[in-house]
Amino acid sequence: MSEHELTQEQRLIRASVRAIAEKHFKPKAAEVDRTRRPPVEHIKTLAEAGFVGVFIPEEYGGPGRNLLDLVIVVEEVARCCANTAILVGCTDGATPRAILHLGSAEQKKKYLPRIAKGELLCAWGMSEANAGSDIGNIQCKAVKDGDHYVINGAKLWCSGAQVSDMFLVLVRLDPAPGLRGVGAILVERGTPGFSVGKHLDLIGFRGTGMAELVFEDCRVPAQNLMLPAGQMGKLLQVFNSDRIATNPPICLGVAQAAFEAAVAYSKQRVQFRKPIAEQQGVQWKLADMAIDLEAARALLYRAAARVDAGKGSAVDASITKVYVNEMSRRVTDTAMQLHGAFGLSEEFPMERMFRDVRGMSVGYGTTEIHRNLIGREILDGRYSA
Amino acid sequence: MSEHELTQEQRLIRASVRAIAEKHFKPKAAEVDRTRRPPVEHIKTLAEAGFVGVFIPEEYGGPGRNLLDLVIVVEEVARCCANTAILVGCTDGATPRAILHLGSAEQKKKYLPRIAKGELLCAWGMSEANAGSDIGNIQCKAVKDGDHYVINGAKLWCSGAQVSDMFLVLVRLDPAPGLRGVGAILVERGTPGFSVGKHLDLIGFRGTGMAELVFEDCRVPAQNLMLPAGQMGKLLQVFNSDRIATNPPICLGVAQAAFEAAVAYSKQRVQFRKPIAEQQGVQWKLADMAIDLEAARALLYRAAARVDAGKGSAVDASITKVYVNEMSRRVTDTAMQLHGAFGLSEEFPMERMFRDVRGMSVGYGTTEIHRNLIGREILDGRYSA
Amino acid sequence: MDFLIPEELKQLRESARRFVTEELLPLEPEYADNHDIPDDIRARLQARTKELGFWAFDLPEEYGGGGVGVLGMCLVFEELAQCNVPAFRAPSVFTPFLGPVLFRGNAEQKEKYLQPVIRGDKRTCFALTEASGGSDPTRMATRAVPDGDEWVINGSKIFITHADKADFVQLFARTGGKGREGITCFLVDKGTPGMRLGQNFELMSPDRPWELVFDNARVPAAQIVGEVGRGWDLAREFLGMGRLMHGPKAIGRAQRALKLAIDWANQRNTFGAPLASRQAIQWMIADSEVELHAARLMTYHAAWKADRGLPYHMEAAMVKLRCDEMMMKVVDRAIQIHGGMGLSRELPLEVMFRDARSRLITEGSQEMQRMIIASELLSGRGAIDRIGNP
Amino acid sequence: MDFLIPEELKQLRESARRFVTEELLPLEPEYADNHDIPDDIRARLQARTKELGFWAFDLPEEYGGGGVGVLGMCLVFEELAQCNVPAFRAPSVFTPFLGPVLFRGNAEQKEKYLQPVIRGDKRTCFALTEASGGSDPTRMATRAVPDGDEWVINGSKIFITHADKADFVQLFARTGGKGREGITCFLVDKGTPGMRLGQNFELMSPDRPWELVFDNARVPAAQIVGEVGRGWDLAREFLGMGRLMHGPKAIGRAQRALKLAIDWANQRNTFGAPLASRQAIQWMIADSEVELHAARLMTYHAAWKADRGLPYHMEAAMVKLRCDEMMMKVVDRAIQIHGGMGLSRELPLEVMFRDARSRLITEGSQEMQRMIIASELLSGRGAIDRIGNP
Repeated sequence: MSEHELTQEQRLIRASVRAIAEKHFKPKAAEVDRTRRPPVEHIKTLAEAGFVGVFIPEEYGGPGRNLLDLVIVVEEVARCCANTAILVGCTDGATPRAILHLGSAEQKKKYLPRIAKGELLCAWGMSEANAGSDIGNIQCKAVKDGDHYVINGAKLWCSGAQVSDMFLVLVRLDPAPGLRGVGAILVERGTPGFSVGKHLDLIGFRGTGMAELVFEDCRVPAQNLMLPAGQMGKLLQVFNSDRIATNPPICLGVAQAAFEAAVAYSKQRVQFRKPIAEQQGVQWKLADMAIDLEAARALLYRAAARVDAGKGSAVDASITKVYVNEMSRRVTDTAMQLHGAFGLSEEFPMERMFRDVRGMSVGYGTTEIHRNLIGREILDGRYSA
Repeated sequence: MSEHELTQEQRLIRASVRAIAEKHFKPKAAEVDRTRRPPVEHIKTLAEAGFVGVFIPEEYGGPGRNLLDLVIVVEEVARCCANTAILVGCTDGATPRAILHLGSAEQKKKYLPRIAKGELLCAWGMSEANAGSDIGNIQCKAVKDGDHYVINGAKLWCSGAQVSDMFLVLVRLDPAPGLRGVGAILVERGTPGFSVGKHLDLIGFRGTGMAELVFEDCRVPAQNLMLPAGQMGKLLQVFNSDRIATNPPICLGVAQAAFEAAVAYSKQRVQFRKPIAEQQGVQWKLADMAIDLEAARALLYRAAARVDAGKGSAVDASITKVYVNEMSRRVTDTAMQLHGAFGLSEEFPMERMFRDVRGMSVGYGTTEIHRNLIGREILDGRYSA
Repeated sequence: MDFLIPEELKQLRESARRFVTEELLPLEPEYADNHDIPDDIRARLQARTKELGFWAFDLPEEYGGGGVGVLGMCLVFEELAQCNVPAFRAPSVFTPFLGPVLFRGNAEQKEKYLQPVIRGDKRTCFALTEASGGSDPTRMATRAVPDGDEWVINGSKIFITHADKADFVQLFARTGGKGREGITCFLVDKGTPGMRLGQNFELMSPDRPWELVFDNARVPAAQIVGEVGRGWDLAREFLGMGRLMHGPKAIGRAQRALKLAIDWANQRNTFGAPLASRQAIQWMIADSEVELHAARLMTYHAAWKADRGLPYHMEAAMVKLRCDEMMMKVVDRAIQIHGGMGLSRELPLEVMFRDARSRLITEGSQEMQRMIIASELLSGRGAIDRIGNP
Repeated sequence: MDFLIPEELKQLRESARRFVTEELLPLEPEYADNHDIPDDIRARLQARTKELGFWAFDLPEEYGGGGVGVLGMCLVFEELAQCNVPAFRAPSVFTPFLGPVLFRGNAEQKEKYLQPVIRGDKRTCFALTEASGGSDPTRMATRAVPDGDEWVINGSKIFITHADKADFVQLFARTGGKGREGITCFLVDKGTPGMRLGQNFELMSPDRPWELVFDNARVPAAQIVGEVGRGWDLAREFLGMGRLMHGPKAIGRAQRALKLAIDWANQRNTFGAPLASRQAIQWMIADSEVELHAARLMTYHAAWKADRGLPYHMEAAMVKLRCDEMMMKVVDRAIQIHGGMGLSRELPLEVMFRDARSRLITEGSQEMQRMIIASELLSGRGAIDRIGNP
């Protein structure tokens, strides 16, 4: 568990969250996936124990923990239920972080304490049909009209949409082409002209209330504007540290669970008169999983610790995301394979784990986009291994 | 360079060793490989600057540095010349460590100060034709005769043999079968009946004076016995920490050099009217190399820091060795590929780097043997990722 | 040596392609994620294939089939597999795909079981796998004990596709010693007292196989296929042909995925340029094509051996191993090229991905195939230089 | 479709195998790591192959060759490649392997250049690659300028195998505009003033190719092969056949490596049991066999197309890409199975490994092959469904 490098308090966080997740989340993980019902009550459970809004400073009612603490929380939640872990993004992901770092004093006072209590869930509206990582191509438009903005357009792949109370929406504020015309605005649920569309059923994370957002002449007060056009760099910075906070620890937690299951299963499963764990090929697969997990955890914890030390960087986040994503694909794949046909069965968690991490390599920027970014940083001399 | 996590002193070590290696070792690296001449003078150069016998405590004339310091030294030496880095094993590898941890007071006083000055090089005689990692199968025999032992047999793949002054030889002391009958004894160069055989020309590390050791009725004083039969566990412990000290940092250093060369080359090489660095496929290859290097370095430094904190383990050493070995194979391979036909040419260092790391996955225990070990630890419940 | 596909098989393939386009693809949006199509739709499709002369195209002519052989079957299955409907394991609309066992029965059994299946009047299922045994015959625990003119069967079988719709079961049970030689094949009619459906398994792929439970089920001795104790040979024959057919199915799916990826790469613009202009995307497409090409050659080679009556045990293992891995990789790359859209259940890629992943395990895992191949080679039975040297 | 190798080709292969065993393998300990064999030994071996009727077995009968075609050539090269002597790139002892260019010359050129090469009296080399250009024809900088009845050539070529031993050079130079259409092929005799050997490259593999420098070298217009400005077509033809021949060479080497691995796994005991009993070792062997099998099928398919006069541009790229990668993996696994012994220069594996690695780059890197394949597919020129549909 790489416990040596963690503080006493971090080990305590891990133990507490693990106990909660084992007791409350794990037993419902399969049902959440099958019924597509976001387990929003799990956020309440975490909130009661003090594990939501983990990053929120004490002045706004949060515990003000650092990023590595949060990584541990998310990892442990995901170890038992990946859908719950994604919902943690509604209290500890990009939108709440953006409010803390970029919001007005009023916005912070109004929203952060409620987020820290788990009473206000926030989602992030970015992707469009023709704008995934290519944010400069965003078409959803907000036009100033007196003391309001009028929003028209739609957003895809919005995690937590069906249960969130507030949305940070990336919009084109200015006809300037590309990134320079894009800004961000907060939209509350219930605002006339704003609706959460149908559930988007993907290969994985089916219990996250993922949906489309639709804006039809939606009028939002001008003070909801969080980021005027031309300052997307600031938001991307928030987003970069968020890349470490949620996506990789979810993958790590799921992979850890898959590994544990594979070890247990291969000791128990008998083929050709002995447990398959006695076969060298199986042992090597277990060894490869362990190596992969160790490397991923070493990278992720280091990256989080760097952010906490004020040394975070976009390229570090990208490197971590790509490695941990692909590690989790390999590990869940091997774990499923070791389970044989039972690995495919919905009675076992293996196939769900495999599906859940598959999408994580696409979401939060595809691994390919991150490779582009890493490549550019190397070539521009801003990064050298 | 992962500098954030290093102390000020460690950064200084890196900078100093890098300056020495760039100036003295790099210009001769190709010649050393081609002529098969062990660059023993490089050890003198390192000794003068205080970078040999790095682990030796001050009471024996060394600087008493920790393992992570040594890892940095070896990495930087290997970045310029892998053969020199392997020779560093003669002053900082398994044999000198064994003397410190298992030697008699007299042996320590006699040898360690000379090792710290770079005056005494030590080699490790373990492998035999039918006993690689299967130490229990060792045939080379030492029989007590009065106050001497009489040794007969041969050892293969002994790195540094042609330049070393002393040899720690694993011998069968007892007819007891398997590991229980094996012990270790020190043999000085020049002892009658002991000869260093012909140079063993391998695919890589051709400048390490690798040779066979031959013992024909070789008489060694009884006080040279370092480890009686039945205590191999102690020696293996020394060997495990050595697994981190030399083999992985050599691979890391070579891979780092290959990566740097690949970046430089792809910015300069023009194909189809633009530098190949402008091609997405090339950028992804560079990104993959960076990701791989980062994960390897995170693992290796963490493993060394754990040993320094008294938390080292055999499984940690194995995980680190396998990952870093295979990382270095991938990275040197990609770097060579990016160089096109020039990558194959002996005028460029790429093909030498590729050959050198190939052998590191076999030496110091094949990656397969280490996978066996990791698998066993997992299944016996002694380790869980 | 000749790689030309005979003209009549090419025409057959062309017709199959048209049928898939006209009749099956329109059903995909509704039934892609189902383990079967509704009975009325299957009846309609079967009527249509009979009308077109397709039905039972692969079976020997003496049984009223088209007699196109294994290569012909591969070509048609490639086309069928391009569509996610019907599911891989669903009783096909082109042929009952009943495997070799029923052809080994006696005249009476053929009359009662084989012929109705060929006509499409009866359905069957194949019950071999057990919870503790997987592909390991030595661990088969379902037992049949003789009692007068009958055999009494106890035990259970798992992962039996379409056990719920089968009019009779091809059941393998232990009748003797521990090894392969103690296994016998029975035909057990639906409704036999003591045989019942157990658990229904929900799998990652659209398959929904069943458990079959035998609790003192009594079966007349006349229901034994072949000889007592020789059942494993029949099972092995069935498994071999099943493995070979993993080839065309994987090829068909992969071919469609690659086509989708190429079209998308040509049409999708990001950062002002089509994906197709990006080198790394080009490489993904090139690697997919090369793997697809090699998989197709391996499959045709194995089919050719089967058609000539040559042993194809090892080739079938190689086909299953490599073609399924190829499909996994090609579909995965297609998803990656599509980005978020690739994950969506609106496109056919997502269900193809789950199918692909499942097939690395079903009908003998990849590891089992490696074991078969290695054992042939290490024992010297399987020579290395094999092509053209049957 | 028929995968049988014709009887006469099988006999040819058998004879080649015998020749390799009796004549070449004994030379391996001494010459495996050399880029060539000494002239006297080659003369002796050539005399022997002529005596046995092998010499020029692959060339058309009208030129005095054996006319076995590309498939026959593949079968023989597979056998030859099992031995590390002579080196891959050395003028062969079985045939001059001269490539298609000289067959495109006029009668006079054939008389003066082609025939002596076929007889084994002259040697030639192929000079295309440049330092800045690699496989990119648009960057070719060596330039030929007409001056009366002569052309004046300036520039330099690198990585030219056996330029030192060649009696004449097949040289490609720019005579016109920037693109492919500005390139012309010349035959330049050894000793032409202004042409000289430059640097000798030491490579990882035993190859030792040369730089060829042209400093106002003057060549009569009669030395042009084909038309001015059409040289790239000739180069492309040469490259295509060269890529295809990567197939049998990789297969031969890999087959020997796999055989060594199997023998070693059966014989080597560690921890009280043979390596062959370890599951992970078995898997390495199984994967090697499957990859070897697929590579062989791809090669034979491409050879068959070439023999029928069908375009095989894309197939050749696929063969080079996949067969070379297969060889790399199979040899690498063989080394790993051998442990320390595998690294030793006493076994043939170490030089095979260096050869294998080199071939991922030489004669068009893997990336170049991917580019060719992807461009065929993305442009719609290369259909996906290609086998049996020439």
